[in-house]
Amino acid sequence: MRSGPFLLICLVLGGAVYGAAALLDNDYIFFAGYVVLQYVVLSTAWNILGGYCGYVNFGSAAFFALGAYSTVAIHKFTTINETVAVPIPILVLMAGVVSGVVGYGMGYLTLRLRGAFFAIATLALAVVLETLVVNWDFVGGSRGAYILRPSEIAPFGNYVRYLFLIMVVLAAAAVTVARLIERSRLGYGFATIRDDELAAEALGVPTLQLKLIATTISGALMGMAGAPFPYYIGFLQPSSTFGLDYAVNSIAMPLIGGTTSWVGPVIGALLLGSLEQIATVTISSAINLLIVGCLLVGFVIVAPRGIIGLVQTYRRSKPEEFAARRPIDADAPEATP
Amino acid sequence: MASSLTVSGIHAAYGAVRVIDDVSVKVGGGETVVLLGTNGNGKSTLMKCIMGIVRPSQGSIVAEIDGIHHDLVGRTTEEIVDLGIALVPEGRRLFPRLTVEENLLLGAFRKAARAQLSRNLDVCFETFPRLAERRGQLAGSLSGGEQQMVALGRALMLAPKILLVDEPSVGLAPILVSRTIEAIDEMKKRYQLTVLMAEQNFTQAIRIADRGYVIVHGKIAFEGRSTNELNNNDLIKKFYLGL
Amino acid sequence: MNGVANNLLEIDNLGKRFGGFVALENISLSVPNGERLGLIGPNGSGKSTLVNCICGTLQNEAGTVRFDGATLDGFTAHQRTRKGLARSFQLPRPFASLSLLDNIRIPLLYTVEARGRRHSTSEVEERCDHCLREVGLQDKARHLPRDLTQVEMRKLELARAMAAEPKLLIADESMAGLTHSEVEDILALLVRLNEQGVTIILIEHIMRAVMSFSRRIVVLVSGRKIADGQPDDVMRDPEVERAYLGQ
Amino acid sequence: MIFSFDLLINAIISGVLIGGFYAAVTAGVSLSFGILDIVNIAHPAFIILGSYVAYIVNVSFGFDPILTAIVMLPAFYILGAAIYQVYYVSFEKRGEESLRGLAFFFGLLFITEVSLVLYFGVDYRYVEAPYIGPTLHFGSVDLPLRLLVPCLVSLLLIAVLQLVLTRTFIGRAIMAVSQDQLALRLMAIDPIRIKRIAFGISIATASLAGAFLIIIQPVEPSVGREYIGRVFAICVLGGMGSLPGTVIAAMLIGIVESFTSTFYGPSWAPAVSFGFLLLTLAVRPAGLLGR
Repeated sequence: MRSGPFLLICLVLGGAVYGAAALLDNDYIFFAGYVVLQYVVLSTAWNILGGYCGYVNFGSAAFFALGAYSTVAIHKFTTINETVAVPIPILVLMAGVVSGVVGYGMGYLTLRLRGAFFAIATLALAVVLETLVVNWDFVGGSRGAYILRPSEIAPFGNYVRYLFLIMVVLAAAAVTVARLIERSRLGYGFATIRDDELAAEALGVPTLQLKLIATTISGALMGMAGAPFPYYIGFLQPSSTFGLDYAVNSIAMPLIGGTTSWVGPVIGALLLGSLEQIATVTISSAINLLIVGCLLVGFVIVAPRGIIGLVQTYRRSKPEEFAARRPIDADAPEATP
Repeated sequence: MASSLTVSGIHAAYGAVRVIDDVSVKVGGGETVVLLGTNGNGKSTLMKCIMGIVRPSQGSIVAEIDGIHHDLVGRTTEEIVDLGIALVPEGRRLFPRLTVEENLLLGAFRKAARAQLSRNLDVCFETFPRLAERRGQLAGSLSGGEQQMVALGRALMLAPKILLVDEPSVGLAPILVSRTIEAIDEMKKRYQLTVLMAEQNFTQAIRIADRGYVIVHGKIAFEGRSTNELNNNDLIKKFYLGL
Repeated sequence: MNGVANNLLEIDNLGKRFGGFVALENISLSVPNGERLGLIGPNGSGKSTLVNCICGTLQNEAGTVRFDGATLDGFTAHQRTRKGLARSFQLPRPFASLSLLDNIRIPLLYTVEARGRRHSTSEVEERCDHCLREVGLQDKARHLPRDLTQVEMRKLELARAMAAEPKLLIADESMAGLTHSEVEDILALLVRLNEQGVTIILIEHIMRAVMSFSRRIVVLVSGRKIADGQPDDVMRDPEVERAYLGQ
Repeated sequence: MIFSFDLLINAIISGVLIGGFYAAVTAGVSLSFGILDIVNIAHPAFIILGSYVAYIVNVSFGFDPILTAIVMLPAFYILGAAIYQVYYVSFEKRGEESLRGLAFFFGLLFITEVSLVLYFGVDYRYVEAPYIGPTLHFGSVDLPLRLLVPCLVSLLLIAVLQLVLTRTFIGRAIMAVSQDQLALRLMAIDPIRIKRIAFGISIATASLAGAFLIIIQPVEPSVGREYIGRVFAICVLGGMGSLPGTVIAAMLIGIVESFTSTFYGPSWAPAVSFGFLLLTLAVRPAGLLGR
């Protein structure tokens, strides 16, 4: 399927959820759905760098917060200067530019780092950004910032419904981008970086450039996910916006879903995100992270290729297909290299 | 009491690449036996089979140490080394970020070796005075020849009964090759070792050998029961130079 | 500067050290267009290091490498590949998560297309299929590399390097452990490529293969070039004999 | 802000004292990450666990936190050895330590932290000991015992570790294990056993570091997070796995942080170590004091 129709289907699906929730007239669905969709964007974005290229980013929260704070900054600016408020879709794009640039910068700083060093550098970057925000009084510093959100907006009625729709569009766009990358030249290039950078270079793949592209796209999408957040939450504080909850969720969701394809992060985010929303209501919000932590550890140990991997293994183990996939060299002698 | 090693009819392969095909080699007590042949012919793999690093698909490997027979196939590398069989691996494989002395001391990890640690360390520095000068230097910063000395010294610290040496000449200038070969002989005589050495440098290897085998494409192509037999053999040139 | 114009590869006084270990010293070598060069030497003599310096995987400290009339100093590995240098790795390094077809697709997408030639999707598939067919792996196009035997991995390695449509192909020990007829197959493939105008450097331990393939042989010993010339002459050179048999 | 000599001296002194404590916090990571190549980003969480153990014993029985930590060393050692065994079987053996191994420790970090939150809540906890409170005065120089005692015990701990690493057979094997496992096996040493021991020791240090932490400041479960970056910054700066390097880097970071909070305000302090780390990684990944 080409990307156009695919995007359309995603939007229609989101629209259907919107319609159903509107029919039930239950605003909680919009509240909870917003968060789940936000995780779809975050985990899809993380997966572009982490799953496709094999570079672990612990700093998702920082990019998310960057988007949120760019909104706060612009909001403050327009309030002080009494200019017209910038509509949220524009804010989302601006946040995308800001965090894309920071993503590029991060990629540039860490070009030569691999594996654990890269991961640790992203963690360090997150704290540096947090410190900057904490000390930036214009956006509220450590005390936080209030964003007054209109309670209604035409023609959607409740403002949360509007935010939900924005997140639907954003999630559909993010998944479409991820899917497009996966099937393009870029996706093949990313896969070679994950598998063997040395061999990739020897075959003409400009690995450093591709890494920069990945950090930029991934960072931009995370920032865009954060842009509407101040309007959703109403009060933004550095300690919670930069919280490691976002980091662990955006890692756990793709790993639980499966990292090699766009489907994995979506499944992971929908499942885990919904589970967390339910747990928040029924048990407590503190238990959330415990669930995420346990699921993450459990999955990486037991099902290293996530839910997708489990499904594939199950399909492959059907008898007739198994017969077709018998070892190719049945007569090869046993040996440990 | 001298120790011996008997390899009978082993086969080994990496996946579908057959590297060793029905090879039998015997090293009697106190002998120095060389495995000759150019690279990629299976000499290293045979060494790895003996050390339990590669598991042969067929055949047996038996070591007789102090009158006791040990079947080596199926044992871990650590167990085999602990029996008193040491390998100086190809490429030396030192710990580059440890000092020369730390590398040597690691050789004496096993209990039997710790008892003789100080004597063996003295012998080591006596055999390779250069190492005494450089004992505090990082092994990775040494020249190729010095690294080979550390590798031999480290094996010596294991207090082995049987010494395997894999391609000691690799990457060394000719004069160092000859010195290394002499050092192996000196070690052997001093400790009454049984030595099996894989080496492609025919002329140098033959200087200290009692007997030898030529391995071509994973098979024993020629067995020389004495150095004379090896020396006076036209096949060697053909195997080596493809002429 | 005589004959420079005809030389595809020109190495001048190249040197490389690792810590205290001198891996290559003053290597000079010219390879004219269309050559079939065998590069031999005992283990650890620096052959792979030389390949890595030519291809940009390692940076040489001394000397220069010129390829196709331009110096390669400062160019990254992928830039050199795009200029027409390709190599196979001694230990096969397939992209484990990609099918064989996709493994071949990489050099097409990133090297051949970077030279300005665009392919349609079906052309790409066709080229990939052709390359796999050349090494007899067409039936496993949709398999992952982990389904291959070591021999097949070596073939994949070669096919992938060929797919980059190089001017110079460096085959680094692609025949170790292969049977007699498999060696013949690969040699025939290399000869065929050479007849199509690709210059080839063959690094190999199997003397029979080197002798039958090469028109010229270069011998490295402990990081130095000790001989360079006609195969028969080189192998009769007393210095080469000493290097192999010892002195 | 008036720049006075007293302020400067006291900033340096408290930086050195805090640095000594940082060295203990980092020692475990220098072992696991620096020497074994195991990226245990959950280490700070185990330190917090150490703090809480010291806290419980202190409030229940009034025991000294440092003595408690020493008594608890074997328990932490066993915990570490067990974690390594899981890590080895699940990741190292399968060759998947990079991405999934990282995620594993990230998960452990959260499980530990959230379990503590669920059990103890998010209130700050503190311990009591005779040396928390008094301060030695030498002229205008202040030496709070609350900082001095952890610093001295920490330096002692590092000295003991260094002796173990360089003077014992096991220690040398630990230093060698990440460099060449096959070579180690050729010395009749089982690399997995060595790693298990080393990782056990690494987690055991968290027991002591945790006691130091709760002596120096009140602790709540998420305090560990600010140490993740600091600890890795010091480890990388110190040259990955060199204990003397760790001490020097820890003191350096301690002094710079102390300067930053004295002259710019405490809210800028966290950026210092991370800024250092980012720069080091970008410019000289081998660290300042690489061996």
